Amino acid sequence: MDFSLNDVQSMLADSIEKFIANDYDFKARQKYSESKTGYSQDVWQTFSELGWTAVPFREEDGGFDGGPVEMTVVMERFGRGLIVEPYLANIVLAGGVLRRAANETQKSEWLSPIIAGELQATLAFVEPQARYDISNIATTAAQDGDRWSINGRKGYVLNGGNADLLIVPARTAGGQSDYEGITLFGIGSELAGVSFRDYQTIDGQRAAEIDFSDVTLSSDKVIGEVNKGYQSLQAAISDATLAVSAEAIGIMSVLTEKTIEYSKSRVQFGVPISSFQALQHRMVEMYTACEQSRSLMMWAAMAIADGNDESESALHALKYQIGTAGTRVGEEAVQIHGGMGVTWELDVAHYFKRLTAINLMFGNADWHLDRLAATTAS
Amino acid sequence: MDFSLNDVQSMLADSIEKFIANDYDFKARQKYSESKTGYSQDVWQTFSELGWTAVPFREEDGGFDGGPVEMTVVMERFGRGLIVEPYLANIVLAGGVLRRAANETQKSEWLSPIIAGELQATLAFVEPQARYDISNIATTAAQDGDRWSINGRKGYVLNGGNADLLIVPARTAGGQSDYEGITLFGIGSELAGVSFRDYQTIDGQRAAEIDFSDVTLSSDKVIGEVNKGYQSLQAAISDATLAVSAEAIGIMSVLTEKTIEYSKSRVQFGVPISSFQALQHRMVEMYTACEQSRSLMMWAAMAIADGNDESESALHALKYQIGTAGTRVGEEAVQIHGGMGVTWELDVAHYFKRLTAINLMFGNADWHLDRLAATTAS
Amino acid sequence: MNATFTADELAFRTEVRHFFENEFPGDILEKQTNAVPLTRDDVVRWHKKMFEKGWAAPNWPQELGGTGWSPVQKYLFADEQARVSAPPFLSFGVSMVGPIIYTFGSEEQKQRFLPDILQFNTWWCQGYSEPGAGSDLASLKTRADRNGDHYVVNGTKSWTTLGQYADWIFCLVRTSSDVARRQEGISFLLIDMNQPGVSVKPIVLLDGEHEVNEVHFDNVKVPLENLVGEEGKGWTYGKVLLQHERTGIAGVADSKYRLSRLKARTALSIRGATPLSADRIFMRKIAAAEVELKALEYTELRTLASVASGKAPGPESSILKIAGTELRQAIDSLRLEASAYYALPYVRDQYVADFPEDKRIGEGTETNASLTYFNDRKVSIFGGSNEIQKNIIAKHVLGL
Amino acid sequence: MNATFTADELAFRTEVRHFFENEFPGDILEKQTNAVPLTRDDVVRWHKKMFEKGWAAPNWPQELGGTGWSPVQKYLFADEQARVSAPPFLSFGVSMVGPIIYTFGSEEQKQRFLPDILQFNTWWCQGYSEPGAGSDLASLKTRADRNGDHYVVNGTKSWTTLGQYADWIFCLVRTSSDVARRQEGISFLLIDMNQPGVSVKPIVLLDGEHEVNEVHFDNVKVPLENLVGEEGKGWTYGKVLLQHERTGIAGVADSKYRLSRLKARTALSIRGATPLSADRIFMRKIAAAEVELKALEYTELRTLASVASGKAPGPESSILKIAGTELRQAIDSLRLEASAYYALPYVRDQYVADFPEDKRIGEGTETNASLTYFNDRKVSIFGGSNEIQKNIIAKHVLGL
Repeated sequence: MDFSLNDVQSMLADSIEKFIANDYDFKARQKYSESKTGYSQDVWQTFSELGWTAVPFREEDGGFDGGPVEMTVVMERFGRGLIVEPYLANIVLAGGVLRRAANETQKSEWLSPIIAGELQATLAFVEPQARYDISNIATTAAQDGDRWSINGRKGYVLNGGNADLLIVPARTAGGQSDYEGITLFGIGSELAGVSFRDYQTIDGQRAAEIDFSDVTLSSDKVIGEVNKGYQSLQAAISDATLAVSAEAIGIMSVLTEKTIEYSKSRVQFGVPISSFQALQHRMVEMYTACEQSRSLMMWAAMAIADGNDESESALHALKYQIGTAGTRVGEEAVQIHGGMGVTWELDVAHYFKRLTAINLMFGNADWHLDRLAATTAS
Repeated sequence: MDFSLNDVQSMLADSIEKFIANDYDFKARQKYSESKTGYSQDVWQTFSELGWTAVPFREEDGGFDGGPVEMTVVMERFGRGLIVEPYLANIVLAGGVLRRAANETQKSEWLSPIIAGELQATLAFVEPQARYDISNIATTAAQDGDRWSINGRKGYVLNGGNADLLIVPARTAGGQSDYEGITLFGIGSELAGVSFRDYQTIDGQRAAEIDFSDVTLSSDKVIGEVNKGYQSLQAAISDATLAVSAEAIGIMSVLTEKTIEYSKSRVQFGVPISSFQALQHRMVEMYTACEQSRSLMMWAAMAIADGNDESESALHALKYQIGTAGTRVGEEAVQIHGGMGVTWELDVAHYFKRLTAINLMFGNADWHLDRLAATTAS
Repeated sequence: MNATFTADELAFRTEVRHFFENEFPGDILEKQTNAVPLTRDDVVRWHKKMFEKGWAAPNWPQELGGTGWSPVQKYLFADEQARVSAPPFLSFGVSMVGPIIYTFGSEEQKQRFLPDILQFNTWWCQGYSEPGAGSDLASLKTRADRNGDHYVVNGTKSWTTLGQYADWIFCLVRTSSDVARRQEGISFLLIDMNQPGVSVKPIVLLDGEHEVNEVHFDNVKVPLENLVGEEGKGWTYGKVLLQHERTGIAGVADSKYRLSRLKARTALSIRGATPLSADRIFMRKIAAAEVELKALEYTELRTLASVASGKAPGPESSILKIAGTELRQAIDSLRLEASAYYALPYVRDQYVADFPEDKRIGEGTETNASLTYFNDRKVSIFGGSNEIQKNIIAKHVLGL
Repeated sequence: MNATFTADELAFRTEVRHFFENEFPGDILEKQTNAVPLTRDDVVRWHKKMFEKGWAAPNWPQELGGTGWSPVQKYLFADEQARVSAPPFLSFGVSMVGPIIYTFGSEEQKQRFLPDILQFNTWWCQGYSEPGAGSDLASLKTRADRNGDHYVVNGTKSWTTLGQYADWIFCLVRTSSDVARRQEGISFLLIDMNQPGVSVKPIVLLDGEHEVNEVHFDNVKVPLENLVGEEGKGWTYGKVLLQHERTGIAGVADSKYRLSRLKARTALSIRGATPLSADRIFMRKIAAAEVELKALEYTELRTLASVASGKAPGPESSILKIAGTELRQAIDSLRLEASAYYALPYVRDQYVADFPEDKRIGEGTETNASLTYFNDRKVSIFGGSNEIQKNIIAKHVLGL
């Protein structure tokens, strides 16, 4: 039993912490966020040069061979830095599908340039009617000889407006929510019939609503087996769930620390508000929420790394916890910061908004608790 | 719009308050509770003499013609006094069935002596498998000519060990949870085949588990129509739900007041604990819970008195609120009283236990919220 | 005890409902329904409409142009107003500075200011808070120093809602610093904002909206006749106002509207999917919010009934602000949850009128759920944070 | 980072499991499973059994008769102990006074007291709290005045758990009142209860159990050699103990047992009715408690791993008591809820062995759910209330 980081993990953690401390303050983050693409390509190149974009990939694919623990190490720190660069879209989501399902040709065409920071990619897994059910797919792909024709709409495609490559799950057989009959396609964003409505998100990132209208593809753009795409899709979403949970823990910790610091400096009625017992107890609860969440994250990362039979429950438990404890920590941080907490100017509001966004992704607290309850009952 | 009590209601309230202040302190209450019957027959006679046992009955039945508002006036004060006398069993439950469904003969045989305090009665509506579903009845009544034969078990029969008259809903037709096919019987407790396991309850009252084994009755013991007993049964349970909710509000108010007083007198670290802001805020929340509950009680009582279409929702809302806010107030009262709060010696623990018991009766918070949600969705 | 309305009250309700359905500017109702922000002109236009109708000042005495409504009528009015999503009155003029002027002001001040407030010829804003002072009003630093026939005002007011549109600001300022009790050096001043030395700087809130401001005073000259009442009594005037301003503080009518709108939306199906109303867990949360709402409404009605019968508001009225803001935030959270991924787009533009339909994001969803959720974090902070409210109840109601 | 156990640790677990399943007194396990209270003799018997096995003192150094287990082994031991519902060690002797004696006591005290503690020949109880002092230990009033070769002790200790069975009591007493810091006049005394002037008065808790007591000292003579360490240092000794006594404070093993037992019961059907496990709402609550439990367990494991690697427990360990007691109370509430009407009978007798089956109330239900719920209200109050714990974390961990 060992909860400490090994040397390689520590080095990874240190390099990210150093980068954020030196090169990624809140002002820079806001500048990148408000730029046309919503992130800095220079920063992205640095991520690639420092090897962070390679973390979850196998060595033979040019990766770092990192597992779930390494992913949480990276993402917790990205959370602390409130990083807007499209790591989730490129590395976790698109990368998560490609490393599992792509063939060698596709890997060299797509995965290698993603790791190199030269190709922007994403996974278009959200549909308007589906809420959190990733198998509910109304977008269709019809086969005609060696060609496929894609029709449908994907909402909230993270990094969608920047992406050169869209990985698109489409319905090729079965009912609208069946696991069987989902096929994954790699679609170049420049293709005829692909249209974008690019937008900023509430957490200062960028996403797009994308329509596919008779988009024609050759069969070599099928990623993995026809009709068998669900498993890789689901695995990538699980990766992402762990990743954003770790990010949330980084954010929760920062919010708790900032709230504690603020309370010590903020004077009301002649004394620092940190001397008010009601606030003290609430900050203790924030601290407790952070530590309990961190414990669940460790459990989940280790269970997944082990491949043990708790890994699914652990992930549900973790995201449920983030949804409840994270919301509480975020709301309390804003409330205890008072008027300053609701201004655009202060970073606290932006950490809070990112935390709120994470709670809305990959299943909210209720959704995950329901899945746990179903397992519990059975 | 008028939330004040009218003259008659005020007089009723005053008379109960005066009785409790003068004749029913906590010591007396404990003595009555720990006696063999679990209440004082003298006190019960006083209730009858003062007309309180007549409150919900029609004038022609010897009653006071009170409605739901009068019932809440009585019960809130009984809550404040932590009264153990079997008002709920006799007047609200048994009385609630009899005043609706009994014929004139039955009324003079049963209802009049109940009001006079001379006959002890109860309603045996709980079965082990049913939880809060009062139509789930496994106890059977089989007809043979002019005779009925009753078999089954009733659990948690309030006042069961003292009762001369047991009102027993039994299954005479239909499936185990059908509304149709329930028949109400008036069963003398002295009859052959009736056996009791009398016990004290956690809230210092008395109840019994009662077995019916081939208990034989004549048809004149049927209350109301055969197979049509559900409606009166349900109405009596609704009365009781309102009654215990009002009682709970009396208890919540007392607990809040006692906690506030205790906090002012209790010194820790050289100052009264009422000066600790964290406790102050929690007592404000207790106070808020009381007032919000009282508002819902007024809504429910008035809606039921009006017979308007909100009456059912109002009752669900009220009992849900009691289950949540009441639990919070009770637990907080004990916690803020510290060590003293968990002793048998102090009345606080006994108010808390009665509140806990009320939360377990006639549907807990979840049960009522579910019913509200079903209405909301439809 | 009964919660029914009299025949007169019901007739009144019918009249109000008729007005909102038929006479109130329909384009403004439509904007409100679609969460399109109102322009300054919109706000002025509908307030003037209310003046024409004679309903511009429900709280004022009839002889000053008020409606003379009973508390119940005011409640019914607010309820109908919210039912069609009509905007609530801008409070700074008619609900805040107006009553202070007619209660504590001179005859001259009444004649000079009240008619313009009633007709919405002047837009008022409030200058109580200061940067760093938050809910601790008594620590305010803005100074007004007497100099002949005028005061010279220096300092900064913060969180000034819609100050960018305002013509006048009413301020609490420090006119003396040599008294023991900090509150006693505070006076109540009316300041024309259209003069040298007054500058307004936007504060953008977390949702990106410019709704509040910092107002700076740099040697601003304010005639002595703009002092309301006595020097040093400003704190008392402000407090009196707060104590009388209980009606509507709970936001019952507004929460009722929001919750019923949310409920209606849960029944919608997007692309044939099962509607959210089939989700028992979510509907339980809605039901729980409805219980809170009803409790709040009846607590407010108890207060109204008390006031209507000539008594002071009961102690239960002290909880209205906390419970009201908590409920509003709870409803916001539910709406956020209902939108799921579609709460994520930050597309404020698409709620502006004439936004092209084919550019709109998020079919069948309310992408502004998150903006409301974010913006409403302020309601438990502004106007005396809920923590301050709890301190007040602990001290003044519970005697702790 | 990994949470797997080594082969040695797994072998240890097997050994412990084998012991509890095969060697531990089966009648005691059965009583525990059926919530039958243990007699004094039962408690003595099983503690002596543990001594025979060499497992009487998991926390003690091996040279004093301790097990020499690593933190992980202690964790595995506690887990196995709870898994079969074996009672936890009575803490006053082996976990509390024992370590104080071997850390701060004289050689003579060690030889005199430690063997009897280990063999459970003496039953110890704790005399810290006093009536009215609650969590404010520093305000204690029990006095020990020096008189020749002994102290004369006067005062009252309260909340003395199982004091009615105890032979000895360890006390914090005031030996001086003329120092500025209240803590500095406090000393640590060992007092034989079988002597004149010591009287024990029961305090009945809200569930009707006689579990705690008041212990009165009326001119009780205590030899000077019963002072542990230095006079005036008692407060320090007590605090050192508390800081080292983190393992097990969260009650993870016990909560795990209770929750799994509750889960098993939800699957039972009474008279063919749908089991509670079909109720999605209830199962969501169980699932939420399981998440809390897992978080708590991993927070404890983090602490253990830290200690095992020779470091001090991390700051996360400070939350164990609050989170642990809150979880325990949450599980109690669920069990109460699961029992519905059958939590209402107050039938303590029927859990005593040999209670006639046909007199038993509440088929298929656990009527003692309410008693556990009531009794466990104490866990957030005794031993430093959760409010005090929060004050401590605020001050010492968050630096507020």
